Amino acid sequence: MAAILIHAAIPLTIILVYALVAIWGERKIAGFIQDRLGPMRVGGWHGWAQSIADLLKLIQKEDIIPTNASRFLFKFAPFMMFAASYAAFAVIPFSSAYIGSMINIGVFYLLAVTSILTLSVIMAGWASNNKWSLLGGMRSAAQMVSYEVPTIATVLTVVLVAGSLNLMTVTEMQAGNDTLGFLPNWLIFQNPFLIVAFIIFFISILAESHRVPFDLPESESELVGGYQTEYSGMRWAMFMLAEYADMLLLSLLGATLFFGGWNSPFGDFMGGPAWGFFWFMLKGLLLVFVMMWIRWTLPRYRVDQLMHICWNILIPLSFINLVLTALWEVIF
Amino acid sequence: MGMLDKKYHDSNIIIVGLESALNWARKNSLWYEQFGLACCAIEMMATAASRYDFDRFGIIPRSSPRQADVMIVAGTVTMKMASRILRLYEQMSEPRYVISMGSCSNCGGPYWEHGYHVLKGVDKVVPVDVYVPGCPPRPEALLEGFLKLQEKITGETILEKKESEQE
Amino acid sequence: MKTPEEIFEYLKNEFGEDALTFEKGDIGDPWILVDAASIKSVSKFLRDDPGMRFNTLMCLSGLHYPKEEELGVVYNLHSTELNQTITLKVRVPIDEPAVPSVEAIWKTADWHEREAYDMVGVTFEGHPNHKRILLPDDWEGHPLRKDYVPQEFYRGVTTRA
Amino acid sequence: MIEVISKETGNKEMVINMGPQHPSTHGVLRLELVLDGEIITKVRPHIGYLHRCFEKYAEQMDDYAKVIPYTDRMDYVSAINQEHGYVIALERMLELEVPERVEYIRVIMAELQRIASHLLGIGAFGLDLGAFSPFLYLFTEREKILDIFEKVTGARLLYNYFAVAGLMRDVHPEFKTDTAEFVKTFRPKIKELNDLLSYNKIFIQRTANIGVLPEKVAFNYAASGPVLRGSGVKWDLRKNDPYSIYDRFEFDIPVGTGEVGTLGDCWDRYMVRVKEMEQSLRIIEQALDGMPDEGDVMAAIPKRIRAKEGEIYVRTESPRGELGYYIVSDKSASPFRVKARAPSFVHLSLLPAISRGSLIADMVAIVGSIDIVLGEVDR
Repeated sequence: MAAILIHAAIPLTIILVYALVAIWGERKIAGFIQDRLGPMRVGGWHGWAQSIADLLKLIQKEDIIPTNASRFLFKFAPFMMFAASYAAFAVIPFSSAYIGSMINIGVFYLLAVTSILTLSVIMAGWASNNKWSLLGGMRSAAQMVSYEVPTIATVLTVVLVAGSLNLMTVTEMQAGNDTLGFLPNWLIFQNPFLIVAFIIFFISILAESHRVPFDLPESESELVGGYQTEYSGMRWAMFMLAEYADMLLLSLLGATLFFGGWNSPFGDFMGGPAWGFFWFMLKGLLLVFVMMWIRWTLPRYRVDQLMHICWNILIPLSFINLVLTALWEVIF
Repeated sequence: MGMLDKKYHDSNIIIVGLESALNWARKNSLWYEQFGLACCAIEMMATAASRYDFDRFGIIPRSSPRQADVMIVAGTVTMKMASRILRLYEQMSEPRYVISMGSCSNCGGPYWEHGYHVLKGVDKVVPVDVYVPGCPPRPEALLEGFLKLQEKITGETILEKKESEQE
Repeated sequence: MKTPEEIFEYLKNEFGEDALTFEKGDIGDPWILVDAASIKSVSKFLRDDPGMRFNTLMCLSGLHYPKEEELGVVYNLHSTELNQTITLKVRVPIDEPAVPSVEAIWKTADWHEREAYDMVGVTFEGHPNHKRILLPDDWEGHPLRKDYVPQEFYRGVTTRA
Repeated sequence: MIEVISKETGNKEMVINMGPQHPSTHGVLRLELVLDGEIITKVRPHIGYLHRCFEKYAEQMDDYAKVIPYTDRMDYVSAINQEHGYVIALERMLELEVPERVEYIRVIMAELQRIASHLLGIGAFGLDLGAFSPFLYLFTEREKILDIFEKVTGARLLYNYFAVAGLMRDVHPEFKTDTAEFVKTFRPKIKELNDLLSYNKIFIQRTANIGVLPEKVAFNYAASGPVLRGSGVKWDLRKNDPYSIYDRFEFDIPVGTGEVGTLGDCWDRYMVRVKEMEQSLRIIEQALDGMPDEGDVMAAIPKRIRAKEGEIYVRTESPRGELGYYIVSDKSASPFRVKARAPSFVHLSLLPAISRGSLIADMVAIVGSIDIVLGEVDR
């Protein structure tokens, strides 16, 4: 029992600390990109306590449930959304010494569990009994279901090369530093098609985690707040938390699949479990940073263009890529 | 506020500590409702833009009233708009505050005399916490308004009723 | 390019003397006073005739003349093709303020006419959506009439200071 | 939820209200959208949420000059241009001579204001499409113009600077160098804007072929300014019906070309504004060269204006299009009637004509591209 609790507590702590830092960080990054400062006052040095103040405030806010909302679903949706991304952290290998659950179908489990996100978004949108929310929920459902396909196809490409569904095994086989003599043995350097796969993967996870240019479900200038429109206080904070957790989850998955997970880029130098955790989080956070960078730079796509990109470009490309990778593996 | 109210009425140290922490959180995370009415809205945007940068104080816009803490009534409130402002105010979740920005929403401003369709002061429909004078107020003035609101929040208590509500 | 006088002569040949009068104030632009009944046919002629080609209605305003107890509608027309300008004016008695709508001729008249109705109370016959535009539907009176007294309450909220 | 059955498709339709509080309606516009899925089958704009009784005020003031502050508050994004139109209308009606120096200062101020207004319009357009950072960059540039204005007039947004046949006060001695400095620093920024936003692939995909306004419809709706020019019509009142001293300057009229899509789409209207900023810079440079260093800033006119009976319609080119003032005077000290023909009002009325069959996201783009200011729509 105690072991289960510890296993549950570690990812939760990581998510919570990360969310507080990332929300503050995103505002600082946005500030940097936009020639301004971002939070400066709260807590002293560069407003480091900003997210804590926000969180404490959100706890105090009134919990509004619209009269005509479907009460149970409305209350349940944010928690379900968070639970979905939280549960998926179980199979992420944070370091050589720690993984929540060493199951052999890790990748499969992760993709299955994150699909619940879609459901909770529809639930939230429908239960709010608000037209903007409904539109946001519908958009989100279409978007996430569609982009699941290229994500899975690219993950499959990696699995094909790695030969395992267990993320720990996938990471372990990327140890060492002898691709072309100097590069780390990360999968992205193994095979040219995996570079293409990574690009497709990254675009898809942008869409999966609702980031610009694919943030249509909550696009402020069109749908006010999308499925979050009617939520206030803690329930809304849960959405935010789930969204940031989702971002981290998918980035960490990307780091595991393509960038060697907890492996150090310098071979044995700075290796070991503690450094492994450091490298792993660094890689994940770098991907998160790129997502934020994109968010504050690009405009937003329209809903039909989004679908066009997915079904007409990414999906065929990812499957062709899969076949080519398979051929490469057979030949070399 | 039943039991808690009686038990800890005399400034218990834990309660005071908790209270100041909560007040600190509330005053440092004032998310404003993103809606502008007239000229003042342009100055409000300027305040949020790079030079004046609202975000330094942790003030960011939210487009849904449910997630907003403070409503900036930025501009002239007309009779047609008054009921909508009331509704927006009602949609906001407690604790909520209102800043009346500019002379028009303070008292009707230049439209005070013959403005048949102008509401002479938004305080006729919603309670206002801070009035910012000016036509339109400079961004510095709006920031000052926010600092005043922060002062006001610092003095709030969760257990004792506000002076205004005691009657 | 024709001057207003020439345009008036041109129109007079077409519509006769009765419907049209050429007027001018002490200062500013002259205008052609048109009989309310024929404003629509005059407008159509002005738009389509090869010598006129008034393809844009720049402005349409409603007026109230308290002394004569009349309402007026002013049409400012411009032809971008022939670069000429003309002002038409219609005056109707205040108790029967009906003017034919020119919405079918210049689409832009749609909102302008609604505004004129809203502000001074001219009614436009044949307008597809004859409602108030700026003020709420249940507002009382037409504010730009000179004898307008604002209502004291609107839906329970006072309009006074 | 209100649902109606579409006559054409038989689908269930949903009526949805966008605004008066909505992040991208540029103020308090309310759009009633009838949706079939996300496709808009009908749009009904509802306005009047900012009706501030300008025309009543103009009649109630006991002096013609006292109306000027209220013209500022009409289109609060381009206050100078609103004042300019009104004072020109009065000067033309009363046949007043304006000193040379005043004309030059007015033109410089008006063109600076045009740039400031376009910066805001373009920025807000980008914001509607989800590009947040360009908006803030443009706002930073706009602040520099406001600095110039503040130094001259003392106000940041609503200036009350132009007077009938003159100016409220003279410009300060560094006005010329300040403005020249701004022109120099601003020119490269337009190129940066084009790199960042105008030719961004996503931006083009979102705006090209959307909200196409054909020339014929534009004339029928009396469109003007960048909206008309976006449809490829070379029409600018500064050239076609010159007022003030615009006939002395050399500048081009940028028109829509259909470069990335169809002629008259949202991108064309956007690009016309970007190119117009360059032309405004050219005018400012020429005006700075020609501006006399010394001279009166107020013509010798009686303190209180009394007009004779008559009426006039004068139009000027505001950043949003043809701004007309129809002024009727009787013998009293206040105008008998002032009607402001606001370009935004006219452009908003053509919204239903160009947005049928588009998506909600397109609706946002179209509203942004016609660049309305609600203060002017409702007056």
